[in-house]
Amino acid sequence: MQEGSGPLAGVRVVDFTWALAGPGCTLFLGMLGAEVIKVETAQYPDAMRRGAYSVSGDLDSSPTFNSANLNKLGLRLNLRRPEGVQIIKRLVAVSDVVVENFRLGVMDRIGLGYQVLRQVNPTLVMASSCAFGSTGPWRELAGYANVFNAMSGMGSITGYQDGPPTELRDSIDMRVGTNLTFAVLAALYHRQRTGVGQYIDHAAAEAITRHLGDAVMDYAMNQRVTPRRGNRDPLMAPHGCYPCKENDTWLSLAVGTDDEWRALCLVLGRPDLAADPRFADGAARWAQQAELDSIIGAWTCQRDARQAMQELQEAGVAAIPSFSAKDLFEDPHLRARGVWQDVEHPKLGTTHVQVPPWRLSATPASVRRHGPLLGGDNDYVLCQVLGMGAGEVERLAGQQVFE
Amino acid sequence: MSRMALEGVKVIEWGEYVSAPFCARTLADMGADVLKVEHPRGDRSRRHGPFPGDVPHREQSGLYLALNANKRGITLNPSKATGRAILLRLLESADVLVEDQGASFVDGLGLDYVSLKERFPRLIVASLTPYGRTGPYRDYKGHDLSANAAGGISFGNGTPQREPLVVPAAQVSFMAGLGAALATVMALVAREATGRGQLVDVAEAQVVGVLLTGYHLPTYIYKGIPGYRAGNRFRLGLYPNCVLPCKDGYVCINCPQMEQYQRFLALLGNPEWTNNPRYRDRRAMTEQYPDEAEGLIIPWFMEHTKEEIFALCREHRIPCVPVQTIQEVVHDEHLASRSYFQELGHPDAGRLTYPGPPYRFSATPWGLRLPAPTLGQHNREVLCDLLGYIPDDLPRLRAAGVI
Amino acid sequence: MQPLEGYRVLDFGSAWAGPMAAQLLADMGAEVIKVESRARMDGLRLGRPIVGDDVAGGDRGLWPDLQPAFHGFNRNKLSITVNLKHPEGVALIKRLVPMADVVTNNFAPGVMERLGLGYEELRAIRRDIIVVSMPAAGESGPLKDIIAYATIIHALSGLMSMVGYEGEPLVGQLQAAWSDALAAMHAAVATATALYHRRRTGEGQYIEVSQWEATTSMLGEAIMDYAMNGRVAGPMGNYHPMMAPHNNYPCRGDDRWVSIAVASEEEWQAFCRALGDPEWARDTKFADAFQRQRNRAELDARIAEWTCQHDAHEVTEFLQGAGVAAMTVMNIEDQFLDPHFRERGFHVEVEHPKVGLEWLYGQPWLLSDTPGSVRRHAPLLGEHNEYVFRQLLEIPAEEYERLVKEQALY
Amino acid sequence: MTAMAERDLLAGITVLEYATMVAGPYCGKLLAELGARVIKVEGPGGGDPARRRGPFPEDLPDDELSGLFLYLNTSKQGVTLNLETATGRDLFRRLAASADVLVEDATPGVMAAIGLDHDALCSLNPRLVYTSVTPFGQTGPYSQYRAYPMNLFHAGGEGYTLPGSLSNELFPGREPVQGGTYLAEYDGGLHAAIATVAALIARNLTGSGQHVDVSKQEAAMMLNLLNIQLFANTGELVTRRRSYHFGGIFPCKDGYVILYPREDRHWQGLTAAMGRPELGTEERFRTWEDRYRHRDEVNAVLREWVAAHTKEEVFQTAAPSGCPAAYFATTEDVFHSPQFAARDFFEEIEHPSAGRLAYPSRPYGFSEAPRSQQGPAPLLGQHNREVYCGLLGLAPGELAELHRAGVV
Repeated sequence: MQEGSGPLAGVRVVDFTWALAGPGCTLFLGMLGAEVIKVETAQYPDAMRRGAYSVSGDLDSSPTFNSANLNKLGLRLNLRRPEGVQIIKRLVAVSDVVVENFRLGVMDRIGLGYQVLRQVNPTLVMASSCAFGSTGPWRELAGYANVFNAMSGMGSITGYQDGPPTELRDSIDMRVGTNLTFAVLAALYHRQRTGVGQYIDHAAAEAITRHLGDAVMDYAMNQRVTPRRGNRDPLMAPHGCYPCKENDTWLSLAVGTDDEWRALCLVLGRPDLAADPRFADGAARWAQQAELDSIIGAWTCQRDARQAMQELQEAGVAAIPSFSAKDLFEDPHLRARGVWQDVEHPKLGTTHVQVPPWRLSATPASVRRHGPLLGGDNDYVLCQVLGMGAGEVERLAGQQVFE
Repeated sequence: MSRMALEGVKVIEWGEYVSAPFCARTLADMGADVLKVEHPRGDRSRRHGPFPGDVPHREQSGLYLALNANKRGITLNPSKATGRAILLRLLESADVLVEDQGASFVDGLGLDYVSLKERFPRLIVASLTPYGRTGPYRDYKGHDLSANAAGGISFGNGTPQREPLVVPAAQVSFMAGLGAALATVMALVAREATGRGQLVDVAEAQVVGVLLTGYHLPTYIYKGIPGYRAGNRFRLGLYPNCVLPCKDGYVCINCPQMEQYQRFLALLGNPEWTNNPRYRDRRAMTEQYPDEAEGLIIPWFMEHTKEEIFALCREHRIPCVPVQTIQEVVHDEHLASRSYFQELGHPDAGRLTYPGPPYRFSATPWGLRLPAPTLGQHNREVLCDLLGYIPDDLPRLRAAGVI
Repeated sequence: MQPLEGYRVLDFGSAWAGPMAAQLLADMGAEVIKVESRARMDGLRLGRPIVGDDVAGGDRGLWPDLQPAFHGFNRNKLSITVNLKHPEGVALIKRLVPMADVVTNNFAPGVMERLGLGYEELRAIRRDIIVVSMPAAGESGPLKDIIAYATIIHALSGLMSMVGYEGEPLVGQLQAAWSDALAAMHAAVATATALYHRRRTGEGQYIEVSQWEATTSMLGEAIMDYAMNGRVAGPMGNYHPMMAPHNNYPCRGDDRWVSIAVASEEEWQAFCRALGDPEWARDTKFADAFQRQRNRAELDARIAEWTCQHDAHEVTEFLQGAGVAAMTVMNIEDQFLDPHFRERGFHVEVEHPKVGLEWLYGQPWLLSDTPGSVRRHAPLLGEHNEYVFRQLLEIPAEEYERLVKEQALY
Repeated sequence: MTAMAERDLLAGITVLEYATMVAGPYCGKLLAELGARVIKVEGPGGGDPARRRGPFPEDLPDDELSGLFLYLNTSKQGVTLNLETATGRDLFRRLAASADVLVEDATPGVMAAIGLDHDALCSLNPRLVYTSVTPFGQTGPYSQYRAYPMNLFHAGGEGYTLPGSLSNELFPGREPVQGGTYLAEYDGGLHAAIATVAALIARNLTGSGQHVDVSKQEAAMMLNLLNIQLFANTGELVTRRRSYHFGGIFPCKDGYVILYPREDRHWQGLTAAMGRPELGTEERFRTWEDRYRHRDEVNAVLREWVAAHTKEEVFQTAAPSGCPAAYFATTEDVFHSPQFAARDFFEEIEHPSAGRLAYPSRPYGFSEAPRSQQGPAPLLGQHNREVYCGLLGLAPGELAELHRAGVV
């Protein structure tokens, strides 16, 4: 198997995660060079392999599953069978990290809780993430992105001023996975120095609330509920998202200083605005936002979003289109930074994936392989990693241990 | 408590460092309601020190605390449109504006007297600049050092052939501030009769140059002597009129009258050299061979301490006193008997000793009432309670650099 | 119209502090009557007769009307001669008091009281009178009777302890009567404030200005440093904690100097450019304000090498043009001939009956609507006895002659 | 190092943070929370502009009371330093020489121009992990572009898909919106922290530090990898018109809830909890496809039931049934959440000026590293003496000189 060259080269992760919150974490660990072995069973394959995500209904041909599980190896194992549980214990004995995001107690019920695995591998780092953490009145509740988003407070502060709250979806799961990644890395660093393992109890909703900590401080200080503001800012103006020439294309534009305001007036060809005391400083502009929004909107709707961005940025004004996935896939800046990488997939052929978002100069992160086929790496794991003979594998297969 | 002399007089101080703040402080000490307008970055004297324990702290600079007691303070940047509008609203209820922002800068903002006159006919504007608002040096840059130079003061201070010295501790700026306060009160008295405000153009160099070199002007006009340095001797005096070292420091002797000089010689035991005619002409001794003359009496001084010399000279009514250090001044018995020094608490700097009253009024007492304002301390009181801004505006005004 | 028009001041001051205080009021329009006497002449009338040679030697000048310094501090005033030692002298003064708004003096403590002209007596005559006394060390305390000249007050106040070059023996002396001018200004601002108060409340009062305390009250920075850190301020030359370079530099010619102060990084860059970007200026020793401060001795030496090749005025114009605060260290002649100061009336020309055309110092501050001015030359001794006693007090001619003959008016 | 602190995961690490606003400082906060010593360097002109963003107690702006600053800079030491001065740059080099990590967010090229880029500092301190976090990374045509938090959020591709569902029905065709207050900045800071710890792990193996270039845009794009790579690999473009077929956001008596009975077991659990078990197995709603075909009726049932209940009632009834159900908590609900309280998620910290306030603390517990009490955010320049005199050995008098010269 291709040896990772990243910071976690030589680290082996036993991955019980499903959907996106958990897999996001092991995706990053894999990108950092760890060898991630994703454990699945045929009865309960990862949800991303099925449903709307799969192209042809085949469990191994979901591009979305591939994106979220790059670099990972596939171990198909029936955990209802004691032999399956036994194999996991032998695997954990030669691994460093276990990550899971089932509902509370599932791992214990199948005999693979931390207290058990700790006996097998005393320096193990085990990370458990569920909706609200392993303690507290809501510990039993199922975790989904829309639950984390709503209960964390993020949904209530996103959306139009005069509209309902907003559901952020996949990105919320990925934020939970990213938070978990940081915790695992911190534990691994500590283990490197002290040899001490950890059990990490991660709460998804709390992780999202951390990303609106400033809004919560307003309540702590002033008992004031942060309202939805659309694209507006409490202090800066103009500050919004303006329609451009093509249908459903938009330009986000924000002015923070008087110099930027004067630069904007220059680009708009409106020296009169630059001299008008009604707009001469931030506080004055804020009071005139409605008028400013119409003036700017009138200018942007005659221009292509990308061309407007260039013109404004060259003058020193912060303006970026609201990029769609299409815009990003074709974006010259991202192409120049080599963000897109082609990965061959046995069933999907050439897939386009994003390279890791952090560029480490000495020990780079990498995408080395497509996502796993269901059970695609059983031989490698059982024979090379666990040293099982062909006969033993045959015998276990007969007992549906690998169903 | 009886009324203070300038009670009800509203002063806006738009000043930094020494001269303008000392002018406003002088008016505040006599009861004027002074509001100090500071640029959001704070008065530069906040950075000057001295600081308790030499640990710099924006609210604990000794120079700032001394210059700005008895004032309320807000932050405001009149070069921003909204800042200028707020200043104009504050001027509506003001009797006096004290400013030292520089002629061209103030004119550029339309905040000079000529621009304000129509709207505020009763407003008195005390404008302090290094060289004055008229004349070729109008827009020349200047500091305390420059006012000492143009004022003709430095030329006379220090040792012949060595570089001329400033009067220490920014005293020229302090005196200019005092002069501006005097001129401002004159304008207030005039306004009681005329009903009109006016411009008070105070040039720091002119205040000291006029009041301190008036005595030297005739020496130049009639003797053609443009001035010279005389080290430790007071140039126009008769011997002995100088500062001499003694056992534990320095003393200052000045015996213009013959009887005083004879009593001094008697104290020295009428030494042999008094018979020498060369040492009979006191003016020649000062102007032609001062070092030789001083050499005659230095030995006596070196045998005595400051204390001994002072006691002997008081007893024999000889004008000779110790050169008191600041420490001796702060602990001086005479000043203590008049309870000259006063203490005042400050939220950050704690309880400190401040210089006391320069004059004592029998009916309208001088008072050390308020500690210097912390940066923007009265922003809410002035902007919200007085001018009607809602609290929600304040963060915007702050972010826009207006307050 | 002048600010103090209509107010009358009785000025018992002598030498510098007292007379200057009343003169500052006179410049602003007050009618100031200087009360003098041949029995006890104002020292400034007797100072060195700078105008003519001092035939008598010592300081017993014979020409009381020729001293230009006296002319400076007593212009705009009227002069009466009243011998306060004469039994009728004080009575004459008391007859003047109802017409006087202000009485000023800088006698030693108790002198006015002994003359029967203490505040209580004056208030009995005129309820809302304002009396200003300027005792050198104040009216109370163990040193209230100290004989004091400007230098003595400089020494006691703490100001003198800071005059000198960094780390060298104390120089101490300031070539100007600093504390006299300060006391005069404090007395003037206090008087004007008291007049402002009286106009609104009808309440007069007594004001005591201790010259010593007036001087110490401006040393806030040094006092705070002692209060905070027990540190005793000493002489620091032209050092400024927040600016470097900041000093007076030698120029071409005898005893010619220019002051240069750089307050920001931009000004330092402008200064270097103005000097033609010399190699030494790019040394890390001068790379920012902290380094320049640390290496200020060497920095000053480098700058002096440049300034001494140029004339002081030249440097001033050149550096100001580059946006750097430079200014010639002016002597009296520089000031006298300077176009800027001429335009601002730094000195004024006055016709004096005995001396002819003479130059006096002008107004220290310019008021646009009710400016101060020099309206009259300094009075000859007793010049206005007629006007004050004959016209104001309406003393009949023969009684006036008697008073003169009996040296009550002497 | 106290025994407790020794067990902190990042004990012994010294981090120099020269960054402002959210991303860089959030990275510093994450490291400080786990025991790293973080020295925050603030420039002239009033330090970190976050001090002026607020929120402020009673809206009274004060550079020491900004909620954003207080939250992002807990447990840090604060010093002031002016890198426009040569002496300031020297002091910065001396700090970097003894640091394990530098987190900086200057526009690419700025640090190089003053001799403080990675090459310069790593020759001084080869073990230094030099993390740069900028809107668009160190290279590429947009590297010099300006981006405030809203611009950045829209640059990451998620803005284009929001708000969607109920908002899109109410306001079709309206503009895309940004997420939260500084969402993409927090994301950037979190990714910077990941990369930094990863580099520290690598250093334990290789012995040397390295340069970490984090593009906040690419971090945001990684969080939206499914939508972005869905288009890249299938051409299907997710937009704001995406909405639930059935279930979604419904107004209730006192706010909004979200119900999403995707799986059959969810639907059966929910309808049973609603007291209408018959709907669970009814022909129209039995399978996902049935519910999709009769989605209007499904939504009508749910809308009617939700409208008759408070958000607490809906949550307490629906969530235990296993069906994805939640209410849109306001910051008030979050602050008073019984669940967060049970886990001591809000930690009280005493600040010299702001007093005692509750702060959202770390969302993960470590079995072998119990949570240590966090410290307050620093006052501007509060630790100048401790760091410059203590750590670098300057004399106290020198500190006052540096202050007057505008260096600190």
